[in-house]
Amino acid sequence: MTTATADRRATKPARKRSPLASLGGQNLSLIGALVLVLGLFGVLNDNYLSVSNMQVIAEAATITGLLAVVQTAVIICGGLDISVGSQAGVASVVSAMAFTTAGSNALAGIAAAVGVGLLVGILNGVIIVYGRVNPTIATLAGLAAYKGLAQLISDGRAQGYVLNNDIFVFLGRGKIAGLPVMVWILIVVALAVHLLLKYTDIGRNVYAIGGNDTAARLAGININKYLVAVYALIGVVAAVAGILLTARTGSGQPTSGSEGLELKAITAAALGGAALKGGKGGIGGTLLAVALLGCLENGLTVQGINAFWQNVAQGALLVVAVVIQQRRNGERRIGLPA
Amino acid sequence: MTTATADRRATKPARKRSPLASLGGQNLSLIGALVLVLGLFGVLNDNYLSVSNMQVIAEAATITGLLAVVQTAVIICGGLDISVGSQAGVASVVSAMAFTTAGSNALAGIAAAVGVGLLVGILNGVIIVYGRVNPTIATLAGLAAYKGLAQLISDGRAQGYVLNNDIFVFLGRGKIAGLPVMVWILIVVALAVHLLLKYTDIGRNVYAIGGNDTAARLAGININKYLVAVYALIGVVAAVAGILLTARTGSGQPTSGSEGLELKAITAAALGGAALKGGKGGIGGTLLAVALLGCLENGLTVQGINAFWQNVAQGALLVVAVVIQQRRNGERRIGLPA
Amino acid sequence: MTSPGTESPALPPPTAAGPVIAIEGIVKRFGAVQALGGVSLEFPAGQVTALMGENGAGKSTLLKILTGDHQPTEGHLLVDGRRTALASPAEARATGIRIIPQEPEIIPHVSVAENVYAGSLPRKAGRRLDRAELDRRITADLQRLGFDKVISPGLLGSDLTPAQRQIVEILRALTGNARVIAFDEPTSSLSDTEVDALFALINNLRDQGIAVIYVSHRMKEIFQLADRIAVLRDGTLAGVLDAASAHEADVVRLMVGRDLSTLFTRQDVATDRVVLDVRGVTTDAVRDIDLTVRAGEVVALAGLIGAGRSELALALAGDQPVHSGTITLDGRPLRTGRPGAAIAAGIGLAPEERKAQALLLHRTIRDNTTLVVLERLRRLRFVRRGAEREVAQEYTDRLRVRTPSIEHEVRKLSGGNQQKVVLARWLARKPKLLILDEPTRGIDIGAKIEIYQIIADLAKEGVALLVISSELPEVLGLADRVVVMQNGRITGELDRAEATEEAILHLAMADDLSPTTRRPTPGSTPDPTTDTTADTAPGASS
Amino acid sequence: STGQEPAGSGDVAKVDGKISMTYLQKQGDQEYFVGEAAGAKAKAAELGVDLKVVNLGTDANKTVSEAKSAIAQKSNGLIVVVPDPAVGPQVVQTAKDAKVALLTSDDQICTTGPDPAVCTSDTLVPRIGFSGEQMGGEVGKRAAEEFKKAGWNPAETRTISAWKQDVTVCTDRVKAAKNAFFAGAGANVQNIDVATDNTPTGAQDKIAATVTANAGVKHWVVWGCNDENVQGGVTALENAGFKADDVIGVGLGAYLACKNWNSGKPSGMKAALFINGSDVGALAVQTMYDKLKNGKDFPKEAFAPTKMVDASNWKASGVSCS
Ligand SMILES: Nc1ncnc2c1ncn2[C@@H]1O[C@H](COP(=O)(O)OP(=O)(O)OP(=O)(O)O)[C@@H](O)[C@H]1O
Ligand SMILES: Nc1ncnc2c1ncn2[C@@H]1O[C@H](COP(=O)(O)OP(=O)(O)OP(=O)(O)O)[C@@H](O)[C@H]1O
Ligand SMILES: [Mg+2]
Ligand SMILES: [Mg+2]
Repeated sequence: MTTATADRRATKPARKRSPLASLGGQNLSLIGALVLVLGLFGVLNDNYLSVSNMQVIAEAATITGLLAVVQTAVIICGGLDISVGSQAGVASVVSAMAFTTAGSNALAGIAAAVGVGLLVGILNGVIIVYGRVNPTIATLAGLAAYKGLAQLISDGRAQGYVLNNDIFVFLGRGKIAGLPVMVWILIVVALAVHLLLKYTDIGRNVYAIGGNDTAARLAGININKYLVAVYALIGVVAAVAGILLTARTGSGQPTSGSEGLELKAITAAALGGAALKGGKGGIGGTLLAVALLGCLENGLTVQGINAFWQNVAQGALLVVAVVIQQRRNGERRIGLPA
Repeated sequence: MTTATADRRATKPARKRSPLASLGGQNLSLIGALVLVLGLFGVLNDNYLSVSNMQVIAEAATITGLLAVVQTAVIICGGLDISVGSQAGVASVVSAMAFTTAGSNALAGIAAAVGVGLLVGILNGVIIVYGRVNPTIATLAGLAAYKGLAQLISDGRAQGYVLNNDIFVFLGRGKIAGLPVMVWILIVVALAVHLLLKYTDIGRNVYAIGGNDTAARLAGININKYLVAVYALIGVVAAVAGILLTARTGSGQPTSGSEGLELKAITAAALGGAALKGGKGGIGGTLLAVALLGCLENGLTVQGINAFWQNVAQGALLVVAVVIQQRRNGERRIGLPA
Repeated sequence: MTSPGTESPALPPPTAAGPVIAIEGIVKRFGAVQALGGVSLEFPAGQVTALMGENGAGKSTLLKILTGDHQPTEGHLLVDGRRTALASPAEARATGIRIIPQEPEIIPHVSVAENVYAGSLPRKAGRRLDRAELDRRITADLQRLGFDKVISPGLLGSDLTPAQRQIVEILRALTGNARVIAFDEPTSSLSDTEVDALFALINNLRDQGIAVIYVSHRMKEIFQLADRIAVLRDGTLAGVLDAASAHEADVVRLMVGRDLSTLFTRQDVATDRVVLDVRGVTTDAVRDIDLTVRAGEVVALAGLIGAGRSELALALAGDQPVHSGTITLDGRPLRTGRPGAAIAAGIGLAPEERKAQALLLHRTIRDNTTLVVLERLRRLRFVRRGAEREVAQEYTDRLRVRTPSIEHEVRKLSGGNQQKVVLARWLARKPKLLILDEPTRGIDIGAKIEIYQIIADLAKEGVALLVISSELPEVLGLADRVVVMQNGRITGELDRAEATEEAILHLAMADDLSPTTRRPTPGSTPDPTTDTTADTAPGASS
Repeated sequence: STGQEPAGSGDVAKVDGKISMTYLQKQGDQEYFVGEAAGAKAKAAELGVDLKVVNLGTDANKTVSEAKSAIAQKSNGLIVVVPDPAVGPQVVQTAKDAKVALLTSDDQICTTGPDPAVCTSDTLVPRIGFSGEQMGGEVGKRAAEEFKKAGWNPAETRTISAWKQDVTVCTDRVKAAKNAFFAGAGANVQNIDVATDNTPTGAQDKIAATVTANAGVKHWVVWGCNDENVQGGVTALENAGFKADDVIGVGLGAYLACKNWNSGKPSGMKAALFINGSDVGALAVQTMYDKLKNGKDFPKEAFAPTKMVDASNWKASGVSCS
């Protein structure tokens, strides 16, 4: 008894989505803002849009970018990691010290840093999942504890000197096809995480966990394993960030260069569309946000705006960007926005 | 909302509650931890438990305490304010400058600071509610913008000198009934907010908004008004904190002494049992957490522990406190803890 | 008799039967989706107007417009004959319009009393909360409305069962000066006892001159309660019938545009191969459960609310720790306590609370449908997009989910269509044992038949089916065997021939233990004044 | 590229057109550096030079980014105050590659390694400023003089060294102060290290705790990395009931110390080393200008004057109190 009305009710086949729409409203607003910033500072300053300045911006944004990418992943599954900056500090110190101890062996330094990063990440995950500590509190604690750890290991001073080593120099200053090596690393990591999140079942499960953890559990997803794995990933990527920090500054830095990165990473992820409640967000948006913030900061500096005004301008622009974005969504103005 | 039903299945409803239990498991663990810290350092150092040291602890914790109290309120209604530290900085500078400009008139200084605090708080609320900017992003933006504002107003310098004025000296150093005036101010503010939250319909509506904003809206609660009011309250109390900062240091400090307070305030609120998802928390727990963190920090300093170990110890103890707390709850170990 | 739900202020006296509220030419669009396409309808005082229609026909949307929650794209509202714009639920409330929404909205960490009176809490001078009055009011209201045995005022919102949440919503609607009360599928999670209480209440409201709007997919209820039946179809008004003279078939024809044949088309296809074998299973909520389900067999779990059926289902699906006993699936012992293991072994559970337990509201229909079959759709862990779309499209069509496309976000679907997405997910998985917990909750009559047909088809394919349902006709129509639970235990088993409504109810209330007696009593529950925060309230040790 | 290309000769050509310079400063929101920036800007305006001032905070990584950014902006000369000397070689390399003139102010950096203290003098980058060691030394010396003048019993006295322990230049200053004090005091006074965050309230809380932990002590000598530390310490001691006569605070910077003296009341803040940031800023810009415009070589090191000031002479010495 199939019915005459069946076709009325049946769904239309998935419509073709215009390339623009598939970018997402969030991303469109960010691209708009980016074009605006580039245009504005490009007009104000001849050198702003030069290749060399774009390289400078990209390089400066790399470390934040790496942390923002993994921050996005953990936010999507409903968590948060406030300790990313401190983790990078630990890795920076460890990489330089292991390098020195191993008789200027760069690979030893890198391996040690990544290993420690992995351990720290797993520790975070285990504390959260099995210790039942809220992610915000656990990683707030990590923020202090890992910073202290980095300081203890290094006695609070910059450690070692790596710029006599080819590998570190290559990481810090080398270029491939005109693009700094650091930027390539960001591209590779971001692409890998993007593919993981968007095109594999692992990524889909991550979204499911963040969207509704009860539903995810009942769908047979081993939530605990996923969460620990995501924090472990953060640990490893934060270690990479720490190694790049060492390569850039020439020595292992316990706090300098890594302090405060957590807020930048969270800002970028949130501006890029990741909802702090979990289940929403994407690497594309986050990278756009990183680019926007990087171009803005560079532009303000290039224009010689004083540091105080820069603070005000950054805050104000962040708000304006989101307001415009939300305006376009036409969301109802009631209660707390997501 | 989604979690509410899931919890029911995960945790058995608490049936019988002993009088002790009515204190709340959270608070009991905090009291336990507090007793432990006091006992430990009391044994290690004779002066630790002295009246004068307790006063020192209380005084040192006051400014954080004030911000933690209002942070708790905003967390209960599902928001967050990361800009509290910067707001206090603005108020500190404004109070000192208005004081000086008005010919050493303390009341003018205080009134100006409170007025500016109110405006800033309302601005935050309006941006969030009507600009539809997620509270985390909006106040992250505020963190930068208000810091820049404080620096601009003050040109980045400590402003004025207030310790030749009786009122400021009284605020910074005076005592009433053996207790520092600052601590009295904290007590009064905390008590007022506590009574507001627990014993008025306003407070109950705040819990309703944080617990389920759709339910609150359908019940006819004007959520927008409440949210703006809560942020305004934060602005005012942060201004009080800023004034006390001026009174303590003797001059208006744009950033020094207020930077980083946001994390401390959030840590205290979360440790005290406020759920970042909203709808849960209380001033009692927050104050206990403030006391715990204050006693710990003081104890570590009294024992002459170096700064690096202090960071590690603080992070580790924060985690241990929460782990123990959760152990007692016997929650199922699946997914992200609330 | 005093007015239900409130003591003061009293409800207005019955007015002359004229429309209290009416709508004219209401159009509502959500982006490209048109939910309502120009509906005009009036709701007279002292009458129950039933609103019927398929899933996604626009019933909830219409109610949300009446209560100020949504603004119409076109058209307007008339209250007492005057054009009125209701800008917010608060304004609608003040006008006397109330709704019991389809999905109860509960505030988790506050008491039932505060949940009910949120927004209009009793207070003393200086905005102080009047806790004594609050306690008195909730106790009185629960008693007067006959819900005092089902719900204890001291419970926290987060502790409530679906039925209790529904009751909280009902209580909310009855506070203050109500003139129009709309019920959006209030019985979908209630059992018969509560349904009876509710009907008495609605009849009472009608007698007092309140305009009642009643949305339901249960035909029986409609004819029991309604004075008029308004049928929506595709967002337009298909017709208004007089309930006294109309027949079920008329309504159905208006709803779906055709006649529907018999509801249940079961043939006996049960085999002897035991798929599920449960021996002496005890969990936190159920004790000594012995249960078998054979391939091709449909076993219904019946019982009153709180009997433990859902908890048993969750235990079978690996979500509840099993303390003792064994579960065997297809002859192989099942590793308990792990949903992943249960699914891998071939168990599928479509849980009862779709929003809390099943749906990813912000993800698409496609994502939601394929969540448990991704591992079959991947190559090198990359999900094959085309195959995925095919699967999602197939089940979306098969269940007739009303949506513009499978890339639509699930939260934008109507309640019944969301339920279909949950079912689609588990049908796509093709499990050996499919557990359906209240599968037709909130589903329209056409789709119900569709689902019954699917259940029959699955049985024919040799799937073992365990169906939990609180609708006795459904239990009787579907099941080869009915297993009745009460208080966490199995109290009896009836085969198809033995099963009657009386027999089932008899077993469900076997030792004359009312299901409510084991619910927490007021004295042993948390004090409502202390639970929302971890603080001590002075004098809270009662 | 591997990043290993033979570095440019580092020769800096004279500039004919408009000169543009960038002043990269650590902790640009701190009072001293605010003054330094103001001095530099005033001098740049006077010389008709285009000057940008960039705040690096405490971020070594940002130092590298901003140096590169400045070069991309075609700056002719860089003046840097590094957040951490370890980043020095990177900055040197960057400037050299781009053939841009590099001058440091305040803190020393080395071209070949992270630690200027162990570098030979020919590898040090030319510098304008104060020496941390020298500053600390003067503070310690003055503290010792005040201590002797007060005639306190060493057994009843403690010295407090307050600083943020992970800031290298702070550690250097404090170490020098300690050495100078013990050399000058001629007595064995016990020292207590207090870890602070370099803010007045942070120092006040930590020193208050330290004071209660050492109940028997009658007299206190306080120094630290900056005025904030000493100001916090003096306030804490005052709150703990110590009279101004029982406290010797020697500040470093004088911008907060002056506020005590301005009020005219007796204060534990006995003296402070006045370092005028704006002098350093102006001198650095002038030096860079001479190099770029006239090809005049940088001096190895040029010091701006410092002056120990106290309640009696601070106004005359040009301390401005906001
Ligand atoms: N917020 C929304 N955004 C987009 N579309 C929506 C939204 N709410 C409802 N719709 C659409 O409007 C139509 C009518 O939905 P409505 O919820 O009113 O149906 P209903 O008649 O109550 O169905 P059910 O019986 O399943 O509850 C559906 O097609 C639904 O998808
Ligand atoms: N009011 C209540 N408070 C706390 N727990 C309850 C309450 N009602 C039921 N429960 C618990 O829920 C379990 C049984 O409920 P469950 O929802 O499984 O029953 P059900 O037979 O599926 O009924 P329903 O038709 O409501 O789904 C029992 O463990 C019981 O302790
Ligand atoms: Mg509906
Ligand atoms: Mg059930």
